[in-house]
Amino acid sequence: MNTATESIISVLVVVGALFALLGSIGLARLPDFMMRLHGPTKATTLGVGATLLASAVFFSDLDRGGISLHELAPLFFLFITAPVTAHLLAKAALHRRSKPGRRQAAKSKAQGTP
Amino acid sequence: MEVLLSIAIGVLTACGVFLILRSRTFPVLLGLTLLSYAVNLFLFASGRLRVDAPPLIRAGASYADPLPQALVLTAIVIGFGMTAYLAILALRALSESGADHVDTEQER
Amino acid sequence: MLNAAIEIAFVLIGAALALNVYRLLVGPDTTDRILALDTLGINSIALLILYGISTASSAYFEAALLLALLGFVGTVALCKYLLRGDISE
Amino acid sequence: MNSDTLLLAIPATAFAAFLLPLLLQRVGRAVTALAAAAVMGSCLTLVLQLAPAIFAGDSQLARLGWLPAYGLDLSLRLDGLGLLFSLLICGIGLLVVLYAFYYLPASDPLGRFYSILLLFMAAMLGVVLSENLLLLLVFWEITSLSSFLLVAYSHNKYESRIGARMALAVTGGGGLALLAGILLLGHVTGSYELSVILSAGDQIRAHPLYAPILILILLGVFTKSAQFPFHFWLPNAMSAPTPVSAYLHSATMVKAGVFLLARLFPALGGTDLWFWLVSGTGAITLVYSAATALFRHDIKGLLAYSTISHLGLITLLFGLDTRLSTVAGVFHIINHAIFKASLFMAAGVIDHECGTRDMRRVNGMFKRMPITATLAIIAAASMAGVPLMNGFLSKEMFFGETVGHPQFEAIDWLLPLVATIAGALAVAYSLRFVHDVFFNGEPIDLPREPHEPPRWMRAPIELLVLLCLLVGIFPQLTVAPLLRVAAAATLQSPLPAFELALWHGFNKPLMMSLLALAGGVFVYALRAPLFAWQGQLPTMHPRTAFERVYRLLVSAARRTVAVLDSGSLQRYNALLFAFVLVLGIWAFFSGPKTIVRLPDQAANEAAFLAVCALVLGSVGATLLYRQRLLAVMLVGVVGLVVALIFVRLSAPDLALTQFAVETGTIVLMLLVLYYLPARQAPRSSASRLVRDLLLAIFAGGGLMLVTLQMLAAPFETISGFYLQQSVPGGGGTNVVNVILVDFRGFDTLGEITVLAMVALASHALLDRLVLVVPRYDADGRPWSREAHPLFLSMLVRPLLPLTLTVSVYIFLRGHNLPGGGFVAGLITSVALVVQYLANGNAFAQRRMPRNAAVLLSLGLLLASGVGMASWLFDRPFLTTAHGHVELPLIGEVELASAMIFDLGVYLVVVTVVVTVLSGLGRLSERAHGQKAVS
Amino acid sequence: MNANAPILPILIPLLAALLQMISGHLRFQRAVGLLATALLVLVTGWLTLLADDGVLRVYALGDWPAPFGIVLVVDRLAAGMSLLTAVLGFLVLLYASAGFDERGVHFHPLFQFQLLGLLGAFLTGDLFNLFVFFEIMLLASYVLLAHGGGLARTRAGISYVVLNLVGSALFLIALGLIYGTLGTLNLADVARALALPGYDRSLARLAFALLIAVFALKAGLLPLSFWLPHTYTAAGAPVAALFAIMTKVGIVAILRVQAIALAPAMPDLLDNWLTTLALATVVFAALGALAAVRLRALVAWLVLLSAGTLLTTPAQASAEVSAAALYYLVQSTLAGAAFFLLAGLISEQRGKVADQFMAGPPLRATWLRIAFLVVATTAAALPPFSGFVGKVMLLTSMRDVEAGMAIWVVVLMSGFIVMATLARDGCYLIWKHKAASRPLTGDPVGWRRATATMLLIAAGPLLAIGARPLSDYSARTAAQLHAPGAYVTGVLAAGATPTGRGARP
Amino acid sequence: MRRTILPRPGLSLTVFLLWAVITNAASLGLLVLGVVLAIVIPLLTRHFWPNPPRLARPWRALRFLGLFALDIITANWRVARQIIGPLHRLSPAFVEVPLDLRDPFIATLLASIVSLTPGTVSIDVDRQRWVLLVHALDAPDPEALIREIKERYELALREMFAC
Ligand code: NA
Ligand code: NA
Repeated sequence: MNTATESIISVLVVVGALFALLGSIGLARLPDFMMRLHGPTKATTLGVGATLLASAVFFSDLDRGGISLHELAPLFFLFITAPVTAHLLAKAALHRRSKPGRRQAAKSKAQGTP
Repeated sequence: MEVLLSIAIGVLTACGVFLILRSRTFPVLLGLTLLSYAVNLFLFASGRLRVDAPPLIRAGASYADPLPQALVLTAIVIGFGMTAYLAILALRALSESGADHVDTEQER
Repeated sequence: MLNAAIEIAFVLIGAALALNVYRLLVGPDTTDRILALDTLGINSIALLILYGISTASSAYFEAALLLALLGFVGTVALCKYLLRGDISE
Repeated sequence: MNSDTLLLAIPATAFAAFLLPLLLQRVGRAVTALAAAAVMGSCLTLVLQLAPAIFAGDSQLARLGWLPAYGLDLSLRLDGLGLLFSLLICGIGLLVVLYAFYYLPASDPLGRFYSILLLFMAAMLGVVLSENLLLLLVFWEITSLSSFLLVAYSHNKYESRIGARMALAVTGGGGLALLAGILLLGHVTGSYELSVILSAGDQIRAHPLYAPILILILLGVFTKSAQFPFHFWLPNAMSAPTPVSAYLHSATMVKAGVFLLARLFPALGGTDLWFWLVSGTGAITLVYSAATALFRHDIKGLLAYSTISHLGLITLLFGLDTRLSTVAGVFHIINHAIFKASLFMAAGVIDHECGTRDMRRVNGMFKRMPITATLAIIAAASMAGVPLMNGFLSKEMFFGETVGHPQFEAIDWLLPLVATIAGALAVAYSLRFVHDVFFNGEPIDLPREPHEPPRWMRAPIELLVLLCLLVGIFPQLTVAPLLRVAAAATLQSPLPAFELALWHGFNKPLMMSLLALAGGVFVYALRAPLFAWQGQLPTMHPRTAFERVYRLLVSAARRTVAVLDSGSLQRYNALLFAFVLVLGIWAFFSGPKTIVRLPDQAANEAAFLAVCALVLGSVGATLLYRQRLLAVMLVGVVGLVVALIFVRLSAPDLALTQFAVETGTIVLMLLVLYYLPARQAPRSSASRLVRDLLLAIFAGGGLMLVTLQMLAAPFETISGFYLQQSVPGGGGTNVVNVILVDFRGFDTLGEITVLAMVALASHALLDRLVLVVPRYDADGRPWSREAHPLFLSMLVRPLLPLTLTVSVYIFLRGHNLPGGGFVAGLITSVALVVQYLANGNAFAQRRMPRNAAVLLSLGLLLASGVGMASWLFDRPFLTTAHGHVELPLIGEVELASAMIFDLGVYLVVVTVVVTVLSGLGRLSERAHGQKAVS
Repeated sequence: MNANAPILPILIPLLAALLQMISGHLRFQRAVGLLATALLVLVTGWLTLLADDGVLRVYALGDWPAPFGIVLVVDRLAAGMSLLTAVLGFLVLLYASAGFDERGVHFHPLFQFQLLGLLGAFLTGDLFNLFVFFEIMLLASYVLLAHGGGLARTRAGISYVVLNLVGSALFLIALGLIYGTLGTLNLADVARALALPGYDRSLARLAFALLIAVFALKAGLLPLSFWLPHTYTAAGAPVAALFAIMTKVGIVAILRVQAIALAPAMPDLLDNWLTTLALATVVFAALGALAAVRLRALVAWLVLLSAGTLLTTPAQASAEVSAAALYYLVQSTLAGAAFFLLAGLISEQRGKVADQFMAGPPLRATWLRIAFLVVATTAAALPPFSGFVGKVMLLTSMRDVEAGMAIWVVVLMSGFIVMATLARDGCYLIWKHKAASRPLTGDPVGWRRATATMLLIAAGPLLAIGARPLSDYSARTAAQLHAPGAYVTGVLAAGATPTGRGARP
Repeated sequence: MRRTILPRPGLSLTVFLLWAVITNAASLGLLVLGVVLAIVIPLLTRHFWPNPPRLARPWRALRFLGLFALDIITANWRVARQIIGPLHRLSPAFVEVPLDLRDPFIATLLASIVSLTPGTVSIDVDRQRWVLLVHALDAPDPEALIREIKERYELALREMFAC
């Protein structure tokens, strides 16, 4: 493995991990659910993407004569699915912001649920 | 690693056992799931712990014990099937009795 | 250099995972927890890939692929449960 | 026919033909009765054919092997004692058949009655003819059973049923004691054959097990022969039809006990223990029952207690343990059988004619049925021991034996006194029977007008009474030869000198007889004050007591069972855990000690973090299980960490499986959670919590320590073989997969069978299941109105083909790299389940193959079919083949038959997961439909 | 064919089930099921005859020799138990085919799977494979238990399922410990490894204690037996009848593990506790029988009682005792099954009171009374039927063992209670009628159910008359069972044959 | 003919590419198999995707992908700074973007794109009014955001799919 490749991989790995961490910091730090939603769906996805790229480079280099492309597949699937989860989470959050009807609330209280 | 895994198995078992002793079907279902994790890990551990030695034949490699892995795979799948069956049974009991107690007689 | 980078990356990802668990435990709302769980899954992908690089083994790649492919199903199911109760109707 | 065959033919005929009456009962009553008589007659003929040899002093033995390893054989013996009893059984049996034909109502087809009677006779013959004691016990218990059926013959009456149950409980229970005694006896002597046992008397008496053996066997004897305190069943068995009483309760079954006493006398008798137990029981029974008989108002009750008393007399005679007393005992067996059978039949005639047996109402019968009355009076005289009757002779012998018994030197007056009192009481109750029934004024309030019974109904009584007189007057000409052979067989040694004669001179026994006669008349004269006195005594009917004791037992049993088994699964589980813990701790520490050396592989921070997450997740789920959705999520975390642990510990296949199963589990839990009521269980009590916590902590701690110890233990494994053979033998580099589809493919076949069953089960159990659909979530919020969010439903459409592509990839590489049928199947099924989630059941269901069962079958057929294909190559089931094929353009392709097996696995997994999850999902359709209808 | 004989008892029900899954037509399913079980009777009968030469037949699945591959081991015990299973299966299926199978879906394939699980459990020589077959057997039984529906069945089902799932977890822990200590899973190889030095003996003891506990759970040992009466009472008549053999799986497993692995290596592992608890089980079951309020419950308790009685035998570690136990096992299984079937028929004829012990209408089919008498006599171990013979054999064989006295007392006393109980309860069922009541009209018993019930009941008299051949076979079986050396070398040497594909690395 | 064998050409291509990628296109045999899968899998699953939109201008799509990738990276940088920066400066907002396109699948694509670019998350599409509801992490000027989405993404999509 030559230094150039190693550096590329190293940078990708660290940057990827950094972005992943950033996403989680957002998740932990931002004050409101809708805002928290932004961190993971993007930063994390990008972070994972960088890591995957690093892996692609690493294994292409390791396996002389072949290239490692399959890291693109998880990335691809992440990009397809991440918006859906974000969308559903947002919908769910909005739905849960709606107050339960007074009658139902009274009823559920009577049943002993919080 | 050995100590950590043992702790994990112990905690999973304790939690599983405690939940299995609850009075409603749902915690029992949870408890059985946790207990089966513990059991799977234990069965897996019976082949001893090896890091970075997957049993994929390559030149000059060393390998983790493959047999417990095969057994655990069987156990995971059977466990999933059984959990599913219990879940269905719980719904059936709910449909017939209108309740989700595991007991005919209630203990407190 | 690569080894050092991987070590650093492990620490960063580990911190990320810990933050996820923190959010999972404190909530406050169920949606926060689901989000944390989802993120936990995605970060685990990075963890798996890193582990693959560190051991120079591609044996763990499929695990990452699977997480990317199926991880969202749990999230979807949980969200649908919150929205409709009935996740398959 | 030689004599062996003849002997075997006696019980064989009876057993073979006992159902004949039942089969013939459609033809008619007479034919049925004739059939019964014919069977009895044949048996009697067979006995008579063998009789000459017995009278000549021989005894016949015959044997058929049955279970020789356990000493149980069909070996029979006919000697004097057996002959005597066989003649009684068959002879009186024939009379009873005739009598019952008239006694039982014309509406009774008789088949059932005669069949059970024949069964009883067969068993009784078996008892008296057995050479093998175990065989004797077999017949013994059959007599108990058939007597149960006979006593309960009128089974719509409570008295019949309870009487039968009491009889069975006492005699059957005694039979169990007898069984134990016989088994021990066989243990001591090494055989159950009488010929061995009877000659091993000294060995038996010297054995430490002698006392238990004797007590157990006597329990059998006393219960069967209704000895005090086990006597109470017999009066209650009087609810039986009178022919039954005449047969069983006078002549045969109750005699089985004293028969056995006679049989085993040489082996067990001759000790102090024998003397005190047997004669003591006999004496008490003799007096107590005679006294009780006097106070019975029911004719059959009086006769029953009289029977008990006479059985006590016989028991006492055997217990006195002199050789002549034994002869007297045998003699009294004969006499009692004859007079008591006739008395029962007479009682039956009275009952039959009057519709009641209550002596307070039945009076003056002499006028109405003089012949019957005369017969009954003669028989009663015999019972009372009046000279010229047979009863007198044996009683005289009995009195003679009580005088000067060697065991009673100091108090030599006691035994004669007891005997005389008993004799007086016998006279008194006999007198009561005669006077109260046949004289004593006019009958009171009878249901019908009595007169003489049909001619042939009286015939058996006439014959028996004639016998009473013949034996009583001409003993030497009639009974002596039979008595001699029978007594000789009992004693197993030369007979003592004795003379059967009416007149022995004016001696002590005669004095006692006269005293008894006078005393009896005196007691009877005092009957009025005596009855008045007895009427004041607190009474507890044995039947009531029996029922009460039984009820008490049942309620005690119910309470015990309820205490032990509260019906609580929680308790069962707790017991299971506790049991395993205790057993495990005992097993572990009771063995040789081993020193634990902690394993030394270092852990890294990541592993530490992972385990922390796992602990947090599982403990969190446990503590917060009431917040069910959160608990599901935490369990999800645990599953994720477990998968990561698998990755870290070199098990990529397990990680894949775990990830996929994890998703399925979450979906499953949520599907269930939707319907489960939101209302929570009340908090457990503190003690329950402590119990559960202790169990949990011990279980967890225990398994943790065991894991540590196991990881530190020395280890040698067979796994080297798999690693070595995986490529050359299994044709794959992924050893785990090769194990799954090849080395241990049979496990996998079983596993997918389990899965297929889960699918069938879900179909079977969810069939027609109706559940209430909650209209609000746990917070009381109505559900969102959008059933299928747009983005989701759009995005999963391209996702399905792409996921399928991935699963094909995972499937194909499985043999060499992580993957395979299981994982591929799980991926495909999750992709399909997502279609249900995103686009709805209706959308997805329309696009899925219809018949899941066929698909499952196909998958299993693929897997097992490829297994059977190996038969074609003369290899065992599931032998795989693999090789390389050269294809144009593509190059070398590796093919393994295991792939077909794996394809079967794939098909089953997909079908099962989709069937189960979609089946659960579709429950709501029905629920909503239900709502729409109502 | 001869060479493949050992696998046939497993493949026949498997293929039958697969055929039945392809077509849901009831008549087709019945025909396939009956044909398959009839064939199974023939095959297992043949196998039993073959096995009587005393040669161990080791069938290496996938041609991989033991201990590496899974092997089926056919000895007299395995073959005999298979035959018993097949006979029971055939008769019960005949009964169920008269309409019981219509009360839910998939009865027939699940029935075949149940047989498959039972047969596999008897035939396999590999402990993990035993686990798999246990799971097959249990899952099939879970569903068959629920067949016909009703809250009682579901309730009993939950207890049964949860307990058995915990049991399965224990089974896996035991297997993990065995593998983690001895490095192998084949029973013969386990026994071989136990004889060598150098393994952790405490762990091995623990492993086998857990294994025995799992088997004891299936066998119904107190205090793990509470599920049994509820489950068997709730199950439909033919299902309960088939279940009569389920407890026996646990007992046979204990007998086998004891004889092959424990007797040579840790002979004290079952001492004291197993026999004590077995006797407690017998007492408990006798009390339960006394307390029962309906015939099916009573029979369930009797099944537990026979299981408890059988559980007194393994700890004796004696061929003589095992011989008696095996005869007792066969006869009690058939008697229990017969009783359940009969209970179903009687219950059906008594309208609303069903099989409760209270006055009801007279039975329409009068032969049921005689049938009841015969089967009750057999079950109460009264002469002259097989129950008595079995009891005599057991008591005889126990004369010299340490706990013999206690066993005698308990067995005889419980026999007394059972007799008294059956007498009373039989009176209620058969004889006690409400005034002037007449038989109810309804479905006739039908030839299928009558044949099945009568044949099973006839086993009582027949096994008594033909006690000798069966008891001799049992004795030979026990002798073979208690010769662990021959078993171990027989199984492991099979790998040394030319077809074997490898040796220990 | 094309209809029956290749009902979804775009999908077939995607399948083939995915296959080539995950197998690392390691051998000719695998690629041949990929072709087979590209035909078979869309055929098998065609009922699960009833009315797919047709990609009219593939080259436009390629160019758009490049642009999109760049957007992701730059925007990520911005969001990263926002996340670690002081939170009070952020002005989160719900923004309603009126849509011109009417195809539900393409609307979903647009929503996904919006979600993937950092700073915005698509929450829902109101299919009565055809309005896309977007949440922005920091949107001091909602109008600018609406304009950006419509011009940069919606327009491109409408061109690609010719709708
Ligand atoms: Na009178
Ligand atoms: Na649904």
